[in-house]
Amino acid sequence: MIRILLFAELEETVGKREVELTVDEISVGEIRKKLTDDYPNVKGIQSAMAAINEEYAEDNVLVHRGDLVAFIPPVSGG
Amino acid sequence: MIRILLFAELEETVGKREVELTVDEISVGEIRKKLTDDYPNVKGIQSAMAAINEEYAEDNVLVHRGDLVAFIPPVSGG
Amino acid sequence: MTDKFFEIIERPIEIDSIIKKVEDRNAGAINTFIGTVREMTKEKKTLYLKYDAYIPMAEKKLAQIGSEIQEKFPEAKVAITHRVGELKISDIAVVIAVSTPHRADSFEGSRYAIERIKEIVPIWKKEHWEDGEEWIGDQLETNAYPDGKPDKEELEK
Amino acid sequence: MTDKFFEIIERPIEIDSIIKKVEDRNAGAINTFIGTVREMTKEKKTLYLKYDAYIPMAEKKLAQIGSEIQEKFPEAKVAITHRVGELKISDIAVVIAVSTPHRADSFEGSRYAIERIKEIVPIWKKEHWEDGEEWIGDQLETNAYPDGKPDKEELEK
Repeated sequence: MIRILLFAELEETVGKREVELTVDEISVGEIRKKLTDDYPNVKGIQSAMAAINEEYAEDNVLVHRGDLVAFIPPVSGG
Repeated sequence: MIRILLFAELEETVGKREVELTVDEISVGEIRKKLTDDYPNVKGIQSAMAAINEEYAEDNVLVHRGDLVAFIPPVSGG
Repeated sequence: MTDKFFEIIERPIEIDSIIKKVEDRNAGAINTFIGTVREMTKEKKTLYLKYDAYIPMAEKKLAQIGSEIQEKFPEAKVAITHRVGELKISDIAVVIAVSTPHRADSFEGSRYAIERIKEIVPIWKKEHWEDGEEWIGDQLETNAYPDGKPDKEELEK
Repeated sequence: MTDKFFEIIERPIEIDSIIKKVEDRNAGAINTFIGTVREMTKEKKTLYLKYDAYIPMAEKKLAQIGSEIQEKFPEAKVAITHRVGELKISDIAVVIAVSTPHRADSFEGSRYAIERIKEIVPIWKKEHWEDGEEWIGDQLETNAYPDGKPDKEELEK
């Protein structure tokens, strides 16, 4: 199982902060596509950065069972 | 009477913080010279800025009875 | 407030306690940057804000910013606390404290920290105005990342 | 601590009270510069310092610095307190707080204030080392005034 965290407008438009994928291996880019397919209303997934286990990762990186993925919209702290 | 305030090493080398002049009118430059004459041990009077009534003033400015003059060595606050 | 140098908290930030963390016998300067909730932005009036964060990653990224400052200024001490939750006008959202032996470095480190927070730290602000609300995206005054994403080189730092 | 925005005091400076003076509903940023007593300067070890000031003129010149900042940033609020008397290592000598709507201006205002203090405000520091003592002259890291005097143009600002 792969846990996926969603924040800010991603969380709001998907309707939850966390979703799960039951696959063994998948790329960040494929997760992004899958989220768009599963949640047609999701807003901003394309401009969000991805992180795997709390470190930023590009779309071509592979995610494995047990990893924690997060989609991070443009940040606005400070 | 004109009051003259001395600070930092001026005060230390003259031995007091305040001296008085009993003249009606004198230039800043003349006061500077007079202090050097009266207190041969005074240190740093040449590199001190002068102020009249709490505003910086050049050597050619005239001081009058009742004015408060200060000699201000290079500052080091902060 | 705890002993953690890089922290996301839900309570009001105590400025003094952040400054205390960076005190040092060889510091001659402490620069502190305090980000507060401003009422007016252009013509729009903010009623209140909500900050959210991906807390464990945000604390890691704040710590990374501290390390980046120390790479440049090895004697620097850095502490950063960011608050999340609902904040009203004039509330403090972030406090950065950087101590260094000489003053110029403390200014540079503190400035670097706030710019870097707006690049890489997963914290989001939702503005609530009289006529609506919105998650705010990239706020870099510098516009270093017009697409709202740090570039690859930045991320690998 | 009093309500005065520009002040020379003999007691320890309370940082929070200086920051409070510049709070504003339209400030999004407060930059605070804190000058502390550093133990080591190059190879020399400071035991303690003594600060002296021409107090009424120093407070006037601090206020002038505040006005100069507001000429450039009309929405800025500025407060500066400098301590005099005997200070030990890590004691706070000066606190500058500058609030502005946007962060870049708060950094610039605060930086300007500390440089200007070292140019025009009649405050003097006497260093006490293990092997002696000395009144310190011009300390501008920038060396803008190698002879220790502000030039004429500066004074007329």
